Amino acid sequence: MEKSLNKKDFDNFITSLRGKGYKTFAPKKNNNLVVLDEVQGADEISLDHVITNNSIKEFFFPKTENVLSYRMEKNQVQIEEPEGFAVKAVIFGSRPCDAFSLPVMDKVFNWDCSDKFWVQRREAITIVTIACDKCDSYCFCTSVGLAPDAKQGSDVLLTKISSDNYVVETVTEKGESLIKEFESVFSGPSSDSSDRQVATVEKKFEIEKVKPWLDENFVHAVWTDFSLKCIGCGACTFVCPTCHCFDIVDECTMTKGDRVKNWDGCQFKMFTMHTSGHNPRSTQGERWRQRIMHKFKYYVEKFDSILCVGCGRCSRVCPADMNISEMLEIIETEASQSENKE
Amino acid sequence: MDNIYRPYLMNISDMVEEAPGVRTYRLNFLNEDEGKKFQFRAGQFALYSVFGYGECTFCIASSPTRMDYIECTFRQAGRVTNALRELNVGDTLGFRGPYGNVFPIDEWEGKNLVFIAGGIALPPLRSVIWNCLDLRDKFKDVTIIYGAKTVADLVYKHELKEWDARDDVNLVTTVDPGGETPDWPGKVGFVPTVVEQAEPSSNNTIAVVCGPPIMIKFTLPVLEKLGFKQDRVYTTLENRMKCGLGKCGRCNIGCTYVCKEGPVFTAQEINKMPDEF
Amino acid sequence: MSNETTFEPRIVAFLCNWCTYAGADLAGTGRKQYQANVRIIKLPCTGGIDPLFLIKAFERGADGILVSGCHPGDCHYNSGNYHARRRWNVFKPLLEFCGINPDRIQFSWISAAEGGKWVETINSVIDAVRVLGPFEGYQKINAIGPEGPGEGFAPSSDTTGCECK
Amino acid sequence: MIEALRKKAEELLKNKTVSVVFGYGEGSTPERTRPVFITKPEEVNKLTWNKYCVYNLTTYLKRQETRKLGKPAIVVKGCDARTLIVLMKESQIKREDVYILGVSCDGVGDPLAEKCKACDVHTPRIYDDLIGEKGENKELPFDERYAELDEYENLSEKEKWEFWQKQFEKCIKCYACSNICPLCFCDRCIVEKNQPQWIDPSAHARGNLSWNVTRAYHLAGRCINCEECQRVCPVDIPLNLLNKKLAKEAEKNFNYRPGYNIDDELAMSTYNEKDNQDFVR
Repeated sequence: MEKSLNKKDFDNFITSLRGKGYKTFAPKKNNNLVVLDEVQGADEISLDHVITNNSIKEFFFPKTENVLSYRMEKNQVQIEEPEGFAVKAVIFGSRPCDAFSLPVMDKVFNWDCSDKFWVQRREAITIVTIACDKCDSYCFCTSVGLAPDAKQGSDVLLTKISSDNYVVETVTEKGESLIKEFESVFSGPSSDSSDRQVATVEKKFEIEKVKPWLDENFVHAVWTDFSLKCIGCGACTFVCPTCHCFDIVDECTMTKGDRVKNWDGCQFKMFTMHTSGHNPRSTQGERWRQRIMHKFKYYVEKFDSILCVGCGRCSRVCPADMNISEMLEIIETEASQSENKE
Repeated sequence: MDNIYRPYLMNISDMVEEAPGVRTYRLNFLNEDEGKKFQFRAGQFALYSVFGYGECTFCIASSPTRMDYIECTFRQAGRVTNALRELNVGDTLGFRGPYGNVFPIDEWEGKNLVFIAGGIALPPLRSVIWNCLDLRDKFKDVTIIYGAKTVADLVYKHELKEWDARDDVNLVTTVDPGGETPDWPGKVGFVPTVVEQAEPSSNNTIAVVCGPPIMIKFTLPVLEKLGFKQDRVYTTLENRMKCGLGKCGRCNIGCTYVCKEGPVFTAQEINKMPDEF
Repeated sequence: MSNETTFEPRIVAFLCNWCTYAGADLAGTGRKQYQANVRIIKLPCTGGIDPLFLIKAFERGADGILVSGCHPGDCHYNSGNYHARRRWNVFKPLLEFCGINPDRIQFSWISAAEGGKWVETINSVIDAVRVLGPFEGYQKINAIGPEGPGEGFAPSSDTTGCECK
Repeated sequence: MIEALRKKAEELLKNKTVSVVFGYGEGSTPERTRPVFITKPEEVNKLTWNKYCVYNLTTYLKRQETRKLGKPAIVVKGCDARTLIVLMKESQIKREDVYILGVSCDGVGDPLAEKCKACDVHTPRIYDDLIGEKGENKELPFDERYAELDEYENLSEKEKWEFWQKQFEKCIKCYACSNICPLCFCDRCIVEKNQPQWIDPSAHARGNLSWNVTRAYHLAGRCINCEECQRVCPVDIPLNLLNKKLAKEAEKNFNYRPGYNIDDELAMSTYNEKDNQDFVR
């Protein structure tokens, strides 16, 4: 049965969750940022932002995590498995684009063999999404086949129907059992449930045209031209909810150590550099091409999903204002032009 | 659920200094049960770790026909290989693998084999060479063409002697001009040239090439001239890798993940790849 | 036993080879006693001490650091200590700005003839850090590896002391 | 001013004085601009100038991709011009290899960037051409220029530690701060060197403290406080406070402002026998 949740019951929901041992994460103001972070009560939750500055991925694939710990003594090594990384939690108020990134990333983290750090956190965390009631010029979810109220990836979806009331839709069994567990917090169906307040996100390009063009244009001047202003940092990849590349390093003292999995990014020149100094992607143009190709061609061919959810974070944070949807618009234009030539 | 990043612990039971900066370790599983269950095939690679320093990637250099141990040969180059070189017999290292695809040896039965390697690229071929030699009667002629910069840089010197002494192996060794010693019995010249001179027949023959990019670049046209079809020429690639499992996202050449779809490719497959290696 | 009575600070001293190290050596040959809380790292010149060394010392559990070299004008390499002094002039305030107590990172000029000054200085650094207590701020972020024993850094009978005792 | 800028750029490209103009162009929103690289005279209309031109374009002098474009003319504000002076003093560029298009600037950013509040180089102190009115630069008093720091310097030791731990905790090690910095020009950054690994590459509290302190320290006596590191930080760490603190100490102790007087010796590659040593025992 359809339910609704009043804003004044948010606090009750959060407190009840915490009472049952769930950790609760929600968008929270932190100076100039709004970040998904742990909250104790609803008073800490921000609701008037477009999108959080951090993406949801860090709850499943943190910026740094130990995959092993070990002791070393003379020539002996003793390995210890990290424990307690998957904690029962609810992420409340994430955006549909962020939620959708999870099933997309499931594919790579389960490809052939499963990364337990990702998988066990996925099992432990329930996602309660709030559909976007506003957007900004960086948003382009509708261009990559999503919507500001898309359900995929969420366990529960809340959509605003009046200034303080949200209609509640359960998307997965996990979501349903969560709602059941905390049934008392929710109200019955709301009379105004048809009046959903959902943002209108402008469609910026035809995604269907992108891949065919990428198939043909591994070598093209646009890669270098567009990336001239790129400074080669990792901001875009680190804020991206679907960028999953990582590095594995050891950190140690004389007797103990950790093997650590850290975020890494394809825009760094060191990312692919061989020990010999040879670098398969030695220029920024090649690295930028890799980012676009990976998202809109390679991942599609491998996993039948676009590795982009249109959140626009990379464009927002880019130090040099490189805008990914603009890049895709350029590709679309190029594609149309070459069609016309034929 | 298993931790895919957890390595087996291996004991270094033996080591050989192959060439300046190049060393071979023989490894045994510390946990015998793990060793019994472990299987791999020629062409596969693994991640070797020195605890405290990290992991690095190279091929398994021993043959799957000799499963009592695993051998790896590496050249000291970066942080991990430098640390690896500091180890000694009796020390423990980590081993994660096997990963990647294999040389389709079964398909090669009844054919002639030509192995062409340059410098430190013999170790990846050593696994498949011994694999084939251990099943010697399944193949026809076996030719090994191996070159290095100098005589000192030739790896597996004792095995080169062994191969040279065998009647059923045709071994051609060469060193780059200037790298020869007064008593050097082999050829002097770059690998592509030596291949051209050796003129292995392409008739019913499989060629396996491995070496630095520049060597491969000049050897492939020679093989083509000798009449080798692209799908009869195999090579094994190498890229920077961190996971070996198709997740860390750096070893791809275009759409192809070297760690999963490779490292073994035919020349035909390589020619289809974008120019990104 | 309470922590206050058991806390023994761990001090890392970065000494230049030509002056302070020789001074500390002189204190030793003169059989002058000083507290055993210090680990000495000998370097050619204070001019070659990168502030990264000091950060690394804190990362590996130092509670306090002393950097010491030749008096101005006495540098074996003419000007190494002058350059070092410039760096300290900005680096020390930077650490203080980040909330590191100035007593945890100290500097001195001690010549090869000043065995007495070495004893006096190192004792007073150790005493000052003992008063400050363990560097808890850094200890919170230092953890590497599994919990439990590991570091062989704390002063213990088999790793300290001079063999000629 | 925009017209004058475009005209000058067109002229420089036409008479082949330069092969490229590094300037500001329209950004993806009206509140943003972006770097543009004009190589053809007919493209000069892409150049713009407004209060959103916060970037310090001199950073593109270090990038191999933009260096390949040939001799540049570079649009610089007064603050950015100071970077050029430092780069010249540090032998990274030669004066004759760059054509300096100075713009007089009343401050950028909306709200006004912190760096502009205590600016005393509204007119660049070095240029080949000046676009806009030549104003008189009156050096502001020391205290006024570093007033931003007072609030933080007055915190207690514990408060300082906690403040910075909270800030550094956010760091994701994207290295936008060092990549955007025109003066972070090392081919291989210390954090990318791993033999030995001085700075832990992980973005945990330990690695973040080492990284952020080292990044700032490497700019001691060099940073001209263009605030680019702080602007680009995706997690909003007030990095420039660290840089500014170092600049303050360098000026206090060595009477040196980076990139201010072209004849001054670089603070960290020289010394004075009478340097402060109050703190040395």
